[in-house]
Amino acid sequence: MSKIKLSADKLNTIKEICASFGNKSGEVINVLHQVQGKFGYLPAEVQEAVAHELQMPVAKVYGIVSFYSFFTMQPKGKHPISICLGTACYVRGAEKVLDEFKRQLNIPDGGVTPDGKFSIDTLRCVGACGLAPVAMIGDKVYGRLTPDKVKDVLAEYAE
Amino acid sequence: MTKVKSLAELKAMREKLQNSLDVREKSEHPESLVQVKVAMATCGIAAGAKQVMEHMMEKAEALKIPCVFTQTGCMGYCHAEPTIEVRVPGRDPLVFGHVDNNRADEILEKYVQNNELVEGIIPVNYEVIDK
Amino acid sequence: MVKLTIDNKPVEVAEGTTILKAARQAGINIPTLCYFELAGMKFENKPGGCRVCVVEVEGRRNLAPACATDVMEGMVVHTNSPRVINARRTVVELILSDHPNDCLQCEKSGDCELQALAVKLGIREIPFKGEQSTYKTDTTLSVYRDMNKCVMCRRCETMCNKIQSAGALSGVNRGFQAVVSPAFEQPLGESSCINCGQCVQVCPVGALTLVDNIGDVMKALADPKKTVVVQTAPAVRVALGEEFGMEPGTIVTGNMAAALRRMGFDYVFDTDWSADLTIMEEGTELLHRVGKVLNGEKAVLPQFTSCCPAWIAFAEKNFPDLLDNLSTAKSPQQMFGAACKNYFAQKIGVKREDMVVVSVMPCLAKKSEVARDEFKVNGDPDVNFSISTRELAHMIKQFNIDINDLPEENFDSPLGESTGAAVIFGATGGVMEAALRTAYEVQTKKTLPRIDFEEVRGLDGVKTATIDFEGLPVKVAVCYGLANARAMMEEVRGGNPRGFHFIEVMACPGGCIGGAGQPYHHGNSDIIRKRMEATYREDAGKPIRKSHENPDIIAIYKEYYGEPCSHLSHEQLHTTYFDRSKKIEAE
Amino acid sequence: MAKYKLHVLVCGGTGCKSSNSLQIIENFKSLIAKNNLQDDVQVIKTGCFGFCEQGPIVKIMPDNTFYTRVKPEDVERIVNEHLIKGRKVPDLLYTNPENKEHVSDSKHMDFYKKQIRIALRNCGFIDPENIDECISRGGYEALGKCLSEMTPEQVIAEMKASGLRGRGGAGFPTGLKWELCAKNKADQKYVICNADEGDPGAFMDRSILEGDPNSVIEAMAICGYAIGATKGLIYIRAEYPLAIDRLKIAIRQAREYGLLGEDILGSGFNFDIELRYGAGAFVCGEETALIHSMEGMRGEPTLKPPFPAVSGYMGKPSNVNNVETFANVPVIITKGAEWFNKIGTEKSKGTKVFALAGQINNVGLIEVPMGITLREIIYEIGGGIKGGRKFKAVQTGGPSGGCLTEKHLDTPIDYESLMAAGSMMGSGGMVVMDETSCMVAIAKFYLEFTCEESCGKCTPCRVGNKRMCEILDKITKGNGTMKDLEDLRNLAAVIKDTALCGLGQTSPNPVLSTMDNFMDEYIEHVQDKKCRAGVCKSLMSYVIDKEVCIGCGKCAKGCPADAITKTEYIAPGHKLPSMVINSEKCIKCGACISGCKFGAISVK
Repeated sequence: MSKIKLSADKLNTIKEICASFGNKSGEVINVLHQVQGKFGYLPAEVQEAVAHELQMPVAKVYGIVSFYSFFTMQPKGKHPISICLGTACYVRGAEKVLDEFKRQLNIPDGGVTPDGKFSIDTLRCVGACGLAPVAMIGDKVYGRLTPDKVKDVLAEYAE
Repeated sequence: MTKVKSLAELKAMREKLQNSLDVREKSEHPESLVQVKVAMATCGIAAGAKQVMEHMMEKAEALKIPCVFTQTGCMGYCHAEPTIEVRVPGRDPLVFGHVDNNRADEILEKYVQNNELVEGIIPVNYEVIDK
Repeated sequence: MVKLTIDNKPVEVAEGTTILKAARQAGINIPTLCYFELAGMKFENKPGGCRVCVVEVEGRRNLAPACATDVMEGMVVHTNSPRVINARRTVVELILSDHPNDCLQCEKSGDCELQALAVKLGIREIPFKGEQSTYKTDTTLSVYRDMNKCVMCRRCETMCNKIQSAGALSGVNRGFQAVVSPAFEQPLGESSCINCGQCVQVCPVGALTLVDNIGDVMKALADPKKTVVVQTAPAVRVALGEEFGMEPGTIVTGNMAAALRRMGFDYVFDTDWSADLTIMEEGTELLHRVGKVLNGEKAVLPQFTSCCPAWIAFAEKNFPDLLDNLSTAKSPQQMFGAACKNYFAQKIGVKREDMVVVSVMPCLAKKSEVARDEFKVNGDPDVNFSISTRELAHMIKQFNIDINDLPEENFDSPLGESTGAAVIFGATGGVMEAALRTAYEVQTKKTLPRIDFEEVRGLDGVKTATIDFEGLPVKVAVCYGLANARAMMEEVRGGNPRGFHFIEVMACPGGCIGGAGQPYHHGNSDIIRKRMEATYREDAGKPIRKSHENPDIIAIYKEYYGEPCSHLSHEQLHTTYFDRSKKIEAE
Repeated sequence: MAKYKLHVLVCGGTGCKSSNSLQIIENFKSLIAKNNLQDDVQVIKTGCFGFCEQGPIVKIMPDNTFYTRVKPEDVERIVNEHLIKGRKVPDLLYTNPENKEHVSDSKHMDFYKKQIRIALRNCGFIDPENIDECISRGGYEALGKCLSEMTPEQVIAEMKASGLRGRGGAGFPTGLKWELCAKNKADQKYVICNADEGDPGAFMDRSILEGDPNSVIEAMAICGYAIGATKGLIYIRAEYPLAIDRLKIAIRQAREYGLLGEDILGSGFNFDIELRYGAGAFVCGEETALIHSMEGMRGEPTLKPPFPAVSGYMGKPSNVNNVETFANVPVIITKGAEWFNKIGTEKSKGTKVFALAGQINNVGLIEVPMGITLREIIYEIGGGIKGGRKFKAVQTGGPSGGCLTEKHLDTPIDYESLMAAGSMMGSGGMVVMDETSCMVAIAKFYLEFTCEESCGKCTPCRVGNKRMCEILDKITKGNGTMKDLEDLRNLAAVIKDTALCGLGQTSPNPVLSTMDNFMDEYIEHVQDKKCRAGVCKSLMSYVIDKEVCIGCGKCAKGCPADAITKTEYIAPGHKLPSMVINSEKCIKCGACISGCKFGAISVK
């Protein structure tokens, strides 16, 4: 018997979410959306628990998690930064903005700062092309960014 | 909310609701409607322009004249307030001065509906308002 | 019927036929890679992913995958136009551009479908240089994975999920990083893998191969202090010949025994002997359980067979609540090991630790079974090494032996004599039939009116029958493919509504003859069918066809074990099972 | 009911919302209340106006005043001047970029002049969170007409006659698609709305759902009636929270009115809609992949046939259309196929919504009749190239499309002409590029996208696109050979010919079209090791003109790579020695150029 440990809280949350979808394996993507919404990410033991509740192979759950870019197994920073690299942003210099974020925070794309405050990701088009180039920090959208604005934007999150 | 049970009910509901969007619907194609611009600067309001505008809106509706009412700033005829500009499709715009409820009715019934002259026309000294 | 033209040949085929099959009927062999079918056995892998089988269809904008495109009336197909050949070559070049060029050392060399394609297309260089996958290799006791060789045909994934319902493998990641893997890309050994090895059997390349134990066996053979004993499983003898160019279904029992002797094994025994022993133990156990129920006592029914280690692992991982339904009888391989290292070692005066027992199996799961702690005494395993039919063939070739030239020889005594009942263990339904032959006669004390139980034979995935034991209707079921077994277990969990008494489960398609350690069948189910026919032919030719009539079996009970399910046999020939399921626990 | 004289429409679309439009609404409401105007003025939060470049947008009706880039603090002036005194606030009005004049009436804005709004008819006009506003615009009457006056066959016939084609990509005739699905008998069928808009740079579907969700719901119900389905599913990107919210509201309100649910409008027809969420996979725009994703699997496409019309969601006949396609349906039913038919070209009827983006003045969402030319779109609606620079190319169709050039500017746009020009309609992304864009880098950009989004199922897409991308990378780094260009072409042709799904089959288009139209740039990269646009970093070097440099050292301080040092040379007239860039250390970030006030640094 191999045991997978999970906090009682988390396990209950997962059970509730799965149950709200009738524990149907066809609902796994909806379940994962909600579970990630609660925990911020989908570590292995959480996927194990989801697989167990929905009675499906955990390999299949992981197959799904690793397929869709929305799902992540890495916890993000407290203020997750997403830089849009959609075409509209790209041709208006989004790469330079991304580089500046990386330089300021000294982390790569996909990385988290050591203090867990920021993380950087790229995404494809948030649909705010009029404001290109665009970055999101948490739910807040920053438009018409230039590299020299990056420092000020980050300063908003100083504690 | 109560359920809509047939197409007829839906249409009736639309009739009822349409008023609320009237203003927007009409401004989509103002050139095909009678456009009434009411000068609503301080002097106009003081002279009762607001009340006249409301009266005129009701009257137009009663006469079933498709009108679009807009308010505008001072037209420069402070001596003749309240003043309104009326533009009927296919005719040159006219500006009327000293418009009260009676004259408003007259403008709609005589000038707009039957193209009869109405008193109070102020000679136009500009091309288009609000350019 | 649909009429079409393929490479200017008029062809007429049934509606719903694919271009690939239509072309085959016309004698045109369109190359494939990901496509895989075991005709008549409900296994088809048709993702249309590799794009090797593309053909030109007149009037169509792009090329069509022949494996998955149905024929249409009046279709004009070209399988060898310059456009098709260029596309096919480029696709193979692309696959090779992310594939290690280590054919010389690859276990699959000579049996590799990608290699064969490259040869056929005359690939001399790979124009595309670029990033190559760098996955860590990984191994269980049975299966070796080198995903750098994976071509994403998904056959293993289909096998693991659809046929075996083991759910160990899934396509993971996407794009260039897409690969088939266990969850979290963890080692296969930590997954729900049950080591059936069918992924290896269907892998077209060297991404999934067996764990090679030839070296261990060679070392034992070279050690003068060791007495090396070999046992060969029933299904090996009907398949080994294929590795030496013989027709599928050729029986090479005698040549094989001769080869093993030439290679230096001290005793050449037969797992068929212990298969007869298994029937005695397992059949007796069944009769005990049924007897108890008939007496109004409690007993767990139905009883499931326990010969197949992949099935046992599957039950332990997925149905911990139903482990009491499994027969406690060890598998024939392990019964042999126990009898050999206890009874036989004692008999010839060899110390247990100086004896090396090697098994030759059609199976890769057996490699994991020999390592189970229950099958060890003070750390010394009853069976030291298990090699597959393919490894045996490699060894024979290394020894420079051509089994075609060898005389037919007999197995050694006393663990070499067997009956027809043991021979048929190799085919799905065989264990059931063997058990019925004995159980009927033991229970009814009468001779069977007919010895062939046709109702449990054949390549259907699930077979059921009711056998009349002189007024006692015995309900049996036979299945292969663990997805079928899963359905059976769920039915039993739900109260066994059909009232089965005895259920045979084998993991591999067609039973052990389709085992993962057998020569690669490359999707040709006729090969499995021919092995099955050979199995029943061998049975029919045997002078004794019921396990309880095997004189050596009768002798060992008289001399050593006393009677079936005696105290000593329980100690040596029975085992216990463990809950190996995954549990999610709250902290 | 209050009879409002003035309607203040504030854009609540994603773009404007992210620049604080909700605060603008709040400010309007409180100031209107403060001035006791609540019976005269109504504030409406609408969907997207399309003119996102100039957001946040505030439009005042009935006089069609169009305020742009409004900040929350501007609201007070608008209320005091415009709402109270009737005077427009000139500096907030849209300014014509050419003659710098303020345009007070949106009817006179070039951006809107050539547009015909069918799919976007309610966007930026109504409050999407209030179904009454939709109904008062005739919403759900098309559904009512179908249910009470038309047979399903007639609905399909009308759709076929309209000539409407799928707006999501390849342009399959919608009526025919419905007919194929209607023909298949089954106990359950599904209407699926593809709202998994994934083209980078296209956001029309999001805007429609945010601005007019009811039209899509109505159209799905019409489709359900036509094909015999009682269930609708909307597969929507999880990254579109606002659209999801508005859809949920609209579905709830429609149910309350009985416009969804059982016995709709007393016709006995049942239809309801559920949402399914995408999770970030571009390939899920492909209908089979989308269906697998909805079933809870990896979004890998499967071979067609079987088409979804035969075996779709849960193996049942399913009809998949995208948002914009559905948004056209109610209008066609209300106004008739003949009306719709008159708009557009011979083979492409109606309008198309494009997301205009890139180096163009008027970035935004436009709806234009099929057959309009690129020139009209770019120069008239789009207001020309930003900063007066020279037009170089326009990319249409996203990662599946191609780059068109000067010579294509006067081609009337429809499905066929774009295809013939080596591009495609796609979902309607239109990215305009000027001479600062490198076409090799653009091809690489799209290939990188495809590589990231490839599902990995078929060889040509999984490995082929990766190899193409690697070759392009080599070329942009100055290591390309003429043989690479040959390999690139062959590879592109084979991928087009052999890939499993639409994503793979069209993925070489950006490469092929740039090779067709800008071969000279490719050759320049390969032979002269030069990138004329100054984009490919490896092909550039930064140099300081020692005669111009005054030696202030600002560049050296700002250099992240410590690549700039002092020389010993003092130029005539200067006091300090000039600076020099060590090209070995230089990472070509451009920080020094933007920091130098004297124009001493340039890229060569």
